[in-house]
Amino acid sequence: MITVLYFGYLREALGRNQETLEWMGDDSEALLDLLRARGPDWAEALAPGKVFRVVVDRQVTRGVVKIPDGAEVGILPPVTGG
Amino acid sequence: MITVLYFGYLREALGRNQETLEWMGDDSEALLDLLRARGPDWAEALAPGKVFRVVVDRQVTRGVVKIPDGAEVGILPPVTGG
Amino acid sequence: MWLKVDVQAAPFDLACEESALLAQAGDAGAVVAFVGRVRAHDAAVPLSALWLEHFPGVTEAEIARIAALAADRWPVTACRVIHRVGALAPGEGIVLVLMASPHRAAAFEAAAYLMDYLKTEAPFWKREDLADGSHRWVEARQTDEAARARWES
Amino acid sequence: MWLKVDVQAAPFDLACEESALLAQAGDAGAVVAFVGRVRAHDAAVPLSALWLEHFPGVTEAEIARIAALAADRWPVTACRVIHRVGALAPGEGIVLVLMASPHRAAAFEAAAYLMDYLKTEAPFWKREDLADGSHRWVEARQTDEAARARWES
Repeated sequence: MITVLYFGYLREALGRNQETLEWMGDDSEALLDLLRARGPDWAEALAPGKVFRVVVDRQVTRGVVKIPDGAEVGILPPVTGG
Repeated sequence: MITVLYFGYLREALGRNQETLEWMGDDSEALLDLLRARGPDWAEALAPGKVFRVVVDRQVTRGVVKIPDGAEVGILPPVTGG
Repeated sequence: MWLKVDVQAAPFDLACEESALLAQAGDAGAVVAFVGRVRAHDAAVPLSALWLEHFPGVTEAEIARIAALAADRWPVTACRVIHRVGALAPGEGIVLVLMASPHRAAAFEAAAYLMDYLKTEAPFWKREDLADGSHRWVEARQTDEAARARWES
Repeated sequence: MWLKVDVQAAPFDLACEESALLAQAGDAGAVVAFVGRVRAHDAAVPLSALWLEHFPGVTEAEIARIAALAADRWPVTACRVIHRVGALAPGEGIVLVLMASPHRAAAFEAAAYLMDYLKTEAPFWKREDLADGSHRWVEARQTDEAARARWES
């Protein structure tokens, strides 16, 4: 099981702040593919240019990230602070 | 007659804040030559690299400036504010 | 470098923060402050409020990382960052950056660098609540990416 | 552009000046403040005081001219400059520049530009009174000339 957190416009577009998922996948690309396969809304909201970063257990890394079972995974749209 | 004002280290080097001079010269180069001719202290204090600007009647202009009779002439060493 | 980072709903006070910074900045000759404010008319429809959310824990760590990168490049003696979240009215301060350095060019550049990275790396998201009752999530701007990229050349 | 310039012996208050600026800055999203302070250990011998003199009338006009040049280059909505003269103790503020703009890059650049020109064009002179009783007039620095020259390329 993993916990997935959604931020910014993703919360509205996907209708949730977070969810718990069965997880037997490998990395952030696999997770995004799984979520995109839920339907056109998901595919559009999580299209490649619309995901800024996937943050696993609050450790910020670049690019594709390994996701172990039990992880907390934040899916971040492009940031707009400051 | 013109009034000459000295600023910064020139006041100390030349021992005065200001003075009144007979004036029949033409421009700021003539004035500086006149003052430099007063002696080695003056020549050194007013050496070409040590005069930032000559300001006539509080109008800032670049380079050589005409000095009419009756003018107030500020002799400015390189500035060090801010 | 002394560093303090806060993400908070409460307003910030520039004068208080500057005093606190100076107490920690050593013999710093230059302090640069940046304050970003909510603009009322960024869009065609007037703004009624700006709403900001962030990723708690990650945000603070990212800002600290960015400040450390700035301190690697410039002789910064003290740095203070406050970023607000929640609902903000037009005119209110969103973000405060204070940077102290012995040299003015370093203070200016380190503050500009921190802002450019904060805007493109720190996990904040803005929603504009408009006077007509609608709202929209602010989209990331290419100009912010370009501003950050200039430090990488 | 709203502009206010003062050359004064009295200290300045950053918070007061920022409030006054914001009241005049319109819908400005970015404010950059620069404060230059007296350093205690710029020289080998500790400083007891810094003493500043200027050319009254000419100074204010030169600063206003420099601010107008900045407003020609960047969309500045409000600018405040205070420069102190007389005797200043270590740690005291010497100069305050506040620059408001719709855009942060413009606010940063206009403030840095104004400082670079002020340091090389405005008729101020600094004397350092040292702890050993001696004093020396500060000499103009080549680095300040270079900082100004970068805006002219």
